[in-house]
Amino acid sequence: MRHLVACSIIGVLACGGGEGGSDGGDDAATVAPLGTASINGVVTFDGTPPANPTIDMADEPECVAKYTDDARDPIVSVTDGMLANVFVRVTGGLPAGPYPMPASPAVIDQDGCLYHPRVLGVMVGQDLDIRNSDPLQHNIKAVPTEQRGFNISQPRAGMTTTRSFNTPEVMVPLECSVHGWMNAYLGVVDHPYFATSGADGTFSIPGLPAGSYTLEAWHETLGTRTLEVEVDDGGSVTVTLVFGSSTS
Amino acid sequence: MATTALPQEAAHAEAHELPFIRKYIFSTDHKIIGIQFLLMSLAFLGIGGFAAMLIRWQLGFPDVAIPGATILPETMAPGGYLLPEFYNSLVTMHGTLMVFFAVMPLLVGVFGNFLIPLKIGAPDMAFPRLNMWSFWIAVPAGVLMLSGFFVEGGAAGAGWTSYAPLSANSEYSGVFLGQQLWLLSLAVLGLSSILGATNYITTVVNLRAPGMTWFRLPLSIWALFITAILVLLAIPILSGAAIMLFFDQTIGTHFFDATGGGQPLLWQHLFWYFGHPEVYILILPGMGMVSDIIANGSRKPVFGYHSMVYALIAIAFLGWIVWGHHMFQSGMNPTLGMGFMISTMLIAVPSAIKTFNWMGTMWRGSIRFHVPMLHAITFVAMFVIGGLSGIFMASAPVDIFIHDTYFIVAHLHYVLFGGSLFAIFAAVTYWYPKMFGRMMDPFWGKVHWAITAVAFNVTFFPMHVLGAQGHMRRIYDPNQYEFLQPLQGTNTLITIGALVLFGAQFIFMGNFVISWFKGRKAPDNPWDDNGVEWTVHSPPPHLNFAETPVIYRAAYEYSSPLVEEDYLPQTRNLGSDSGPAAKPAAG
Amino acid sequence: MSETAKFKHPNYWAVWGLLFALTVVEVGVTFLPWAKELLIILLLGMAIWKAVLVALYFMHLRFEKMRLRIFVLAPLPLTVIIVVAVLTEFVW
Amino acid sequence: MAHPAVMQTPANRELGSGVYNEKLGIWVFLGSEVMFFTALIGSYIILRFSNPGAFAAPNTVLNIPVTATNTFLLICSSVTMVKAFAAAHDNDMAKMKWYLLATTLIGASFVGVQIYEYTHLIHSGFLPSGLREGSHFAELATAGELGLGTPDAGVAGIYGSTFYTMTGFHGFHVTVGVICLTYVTTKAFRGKYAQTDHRGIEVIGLYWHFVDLVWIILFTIVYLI
Amino acid sequence: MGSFLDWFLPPGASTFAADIDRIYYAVLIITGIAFVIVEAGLVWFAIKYRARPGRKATYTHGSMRAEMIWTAIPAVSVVALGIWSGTVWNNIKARDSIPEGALEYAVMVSQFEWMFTYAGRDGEIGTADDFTLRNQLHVPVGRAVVLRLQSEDVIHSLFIPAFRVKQDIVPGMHMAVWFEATQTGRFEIACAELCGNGHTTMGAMTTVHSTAEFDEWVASRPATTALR
Repeated sequence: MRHLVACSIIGVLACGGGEGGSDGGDDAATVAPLGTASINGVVTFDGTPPANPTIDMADEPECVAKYTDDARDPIVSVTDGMLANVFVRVTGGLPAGPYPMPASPAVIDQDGCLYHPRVLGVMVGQDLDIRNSDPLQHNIKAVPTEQRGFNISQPRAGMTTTRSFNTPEVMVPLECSVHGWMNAYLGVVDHPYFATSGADGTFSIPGLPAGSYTLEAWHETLGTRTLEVEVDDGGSVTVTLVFGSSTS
Repeated sequence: MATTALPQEAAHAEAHELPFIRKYIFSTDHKIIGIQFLLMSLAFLGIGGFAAMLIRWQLGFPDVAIPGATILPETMAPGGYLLPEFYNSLVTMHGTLMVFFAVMPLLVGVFGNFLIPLKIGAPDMAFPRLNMWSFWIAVPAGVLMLSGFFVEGGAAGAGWTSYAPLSANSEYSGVFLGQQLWLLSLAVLGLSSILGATNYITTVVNLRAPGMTWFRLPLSIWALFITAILVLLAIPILSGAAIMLFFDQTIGTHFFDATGGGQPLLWQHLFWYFGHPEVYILILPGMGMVSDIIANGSRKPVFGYHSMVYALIAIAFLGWIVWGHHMFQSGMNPTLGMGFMISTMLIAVPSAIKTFNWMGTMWRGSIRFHVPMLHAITFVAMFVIGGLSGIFMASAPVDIFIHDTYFIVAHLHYVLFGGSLFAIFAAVTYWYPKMFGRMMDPFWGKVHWAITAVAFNVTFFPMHVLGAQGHMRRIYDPNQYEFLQPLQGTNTLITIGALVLFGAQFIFMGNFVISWFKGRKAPDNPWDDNGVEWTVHSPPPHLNFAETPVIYRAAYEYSSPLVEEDYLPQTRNLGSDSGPAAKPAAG
Repeated sequence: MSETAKFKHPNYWAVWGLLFALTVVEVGVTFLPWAKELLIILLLGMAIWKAVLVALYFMHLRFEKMRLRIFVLAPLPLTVIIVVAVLTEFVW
Repeated sequence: MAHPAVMQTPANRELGSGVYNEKLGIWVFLGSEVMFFTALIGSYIILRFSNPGAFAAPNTVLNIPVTATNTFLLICSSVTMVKAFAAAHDNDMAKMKWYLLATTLIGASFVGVQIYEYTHLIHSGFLPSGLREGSHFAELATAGELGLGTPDAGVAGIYGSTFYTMTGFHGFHVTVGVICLTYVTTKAFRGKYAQTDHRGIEVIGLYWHFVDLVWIILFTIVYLI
Repeated sequence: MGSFLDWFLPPGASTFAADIDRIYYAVLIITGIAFVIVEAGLVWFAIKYRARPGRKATYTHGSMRAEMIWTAIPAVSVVALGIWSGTVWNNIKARDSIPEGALEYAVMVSQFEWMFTYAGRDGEIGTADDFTLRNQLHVPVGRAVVLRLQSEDVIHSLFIPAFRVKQDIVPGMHMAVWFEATQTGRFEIACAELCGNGHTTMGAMTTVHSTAEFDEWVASRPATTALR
């Protein structure tokens, strides 16, 4: 609202871009799920994962305190063959929208001077809650290419700031200018059919109508994978995505 | 040869039957325009002061939510705690509003408009319609500036100096529209100031009454004239720089962007080449008006009138060759720094002359402590502190330590608040009767003066100490630094002082408003002053003078042995006076 | 009575002819294979010459009172100060 | 012009400067214009010294013949302007009108030519932000034919920035001048000026000659050097 | 909590401190005297010459001699001050003031971090054994060190209060600042130029080691490039 007021004041100046807010989201939220099919999957890593670099956190004792040994940057996080932080989304075969809006806002937390989760999907217009669990100032900087980013700071522990995006973009990098190593990636999609592989490598995309779909999986260093999936109502298929140091 | 140089304004003829809107809103009468500027800039003074209160609260009570600030949106102060980005915007807007929308219009816009024609015996400005425009251009400039607070990304946050590239690239600051509005606003305001300055200069040069030779001009007019020249020549530099920065942000030029072949330092050079004359724009009119008031209060001619004039000119000239002293640590060529250091040091000389001449004016006077005089004396006392603290940073090696610390903040507030603002209080209370035809209440005037003077020093004197301890300016949370943590107590004290100072101004505002309607009717010459403006009714009629006054003597003939009473108006013809000097000294 | 000062008008067409000629020469020299420095000096010289012609005759500064001339020329030193000062950053 | 209501000044009030208000005013205003162009042109000189490689050789990007024509136009408009003033001065009102009209038209055509120049330059890839990727000029630059320090289009950014800002603001001043001239000309054709009072013509003339003067400088340092 | 009238500078820990502080205190004394004269004079005049019945102010336009005096004295003192300051300024900031054989550091600054690159064992910048630390500067005592400063984004300013060192860091320019620590210990680094939302968080720490301790510390470092 304040934004609109300002626009009328400024007149000539373009007020486009930015606002984001929750527009577009509101009507979508009322839409019922399109279907009952679901795609479940697991992401595996073959070969020996590259070592993640250590972080020079010495100047932030509050964060160092949260780690037992050297903090490492979880770029490729593999636990017994399972690869986390892979962003999977449906890129083809979906019926036209509108699509239901995820009930709860997406949440990203800053804890121990790292983003949790590191990779996160957000639907266009869905609220993104950015939380600061560290007793120090973080500065959150989204640098998208398709839309106007934001550059905000959270000086206190426990602060939560809500932002949202108005244009699909995979991926939107998130940086902390205070802690140069802090990186996260937001997959902004115009439908709710996306997921991120957890520590155990699994992911699940529910609520799909019957049909055949194209899945695309993205990893920040290991590239992307695509595959075709077919599901029918009420059914669910299980897929396996393989990333690896050898293959690419 | 020309015999009529008066405003050719049909409006003037039937002024008395003008509709309200032409008489008070789109008026071409310099007195009305002066009052319009007064009301506008007092409003901005309030807003700027409020911004300062928020800043001080954050520094004084970092762990206490600002009472009532929870009404601010989460992009400014979630839970009543300022966000760093909003803090930066506040710092920026406080500086900008105070410099460009409060002090500058108060001195130049208000008193330039109100005093110049009255004191030189002219019926109005040389270009009354232009004069009206210069006000009605300044208003949208103010609206543009404030609208920055309401746009996404917030108001400009790169400091009132807007150093590129922080100000040039929204990716660095998170501020985009706000920064552009800031620049547009300054460009528009610049046009307004230039129109005003053109008007003042033409008026002073061309419209002086017969006998009003250059060295019979009151120092206030001298100061306003020299200030107008500074405005005329300095503001366009800012406009040009602002436009370049605006293009950097909007159409992708690279003036101040190193990656595109530009020069970030170029912005600083342009800004301060404007900025240092600007500093004098903000103090010279105060010096001039205080000279008038001190002479009146002491019932004595100004001590060393001519050297006062030459000092004004010297300061104005030096103002053009010292801008580099703002950039000693900026990476500017150090050899250049040497030159700037010497020229900067020299400014101390004319300043000292003025200070001692003010004291000389009081010396063996018969001092009347009316409210304007109290403010004027405080002006001298505070300006001295500001001037002396300036010598510290003029010395480049010392500046290495105190540059960008609170020492600078203390210095500039002693000059801008202790100096300019006390001069403004003095001038407003002094010419209020002439503006509104009523006296301001002297009792509440003195109360306001006393509280302001004390609270001001409680607020700003300790800042020298903060600076001496290395407390950086413009930081959101000094406690991030171990070496600043012991200073929290001082910061809290400063904040308390600032709150009292802010509160005290409501006394002034109340006095101002109430006296406007209820104040005692003012006589034509309440202060027994010699100036031409006091020979006409308060408030003066349209076109000021029934017939053109003729000037017989210098401006400050107080306690002259020639007459019984202790003042001798410039227009009073003693039998002994030779007839009117036919023409004023050449411009 | 006339507002504008009385003076004998110079031959404006002659001034115009000179300006025109200088422009032609300016454009001409840029095609000469001379040293860049020499060209720059020549060009600046001619540009200033033309500017002075315009100021003196078209703006008839030549016929104005001295006090107005001084007043008008006052800002020029300021234009030099800033440029020269900042140039020292790069020239040495 | 002079209103009876304000003629009550005694004859002994004389103008401090010896010239009437409007004339003094425009000279004062031109003083500020000088400083404004100092900011723009000064920045250009400074940036050019600090980054010589970023500026293309004469006649490679900018089209000198076209702009030389433009210079010629502006000089002509200047002389017709001053002739109009002289005519008014010598009470030859008919001549004055036609000279004014000529000045206005030539001034307008200057703006026209500049618009043509801009569209042409932008079309072939010369932008305020630098050379457009893959454009005609960008290719020339990489071919090293623009005399740039490095055959790198990006570096040419500052060149476009200064060029468009300086010439653009000069063009803006010309446009304003043309608008004022149109007003003055119509006034002239409605017979509002007389030998006794033609301040308007002298004032707009001074502004117009100043704009011409600025262009003389710009043409040399931007196009020829 | 420092007293409100504590005008003394914090203890200095570099070779610059002595020179700079000397000027500072000199100025403090000069201005202090002027301050007392003016303020006391104002009060005294205000009381002594207050309006009283039957007393008329003295009619005078000034005194050339008096004005000469209070023109000359400030002029002489500030010019002297200027010349003195000039010599000190040149020793600290002149481009040729950096001593031979100063220990080199490469400092890359960005919003809102200081990345200090050390020369490593071979004392040469740009070799394989360089290593980079975030927000931590370790220097040997009693040896001139020179920081080669560069900024990635906006203007920052390197401020080490205890060393009396301050230098803006302008993107696109190569700045150099040098100093010689005179005592071991830890001294804070601050950013003194408003550089964005995180300006206030942009602190760092200097640790001054004894020479032996420093060499040992350097030798113990693996050649790494800290992650940013």
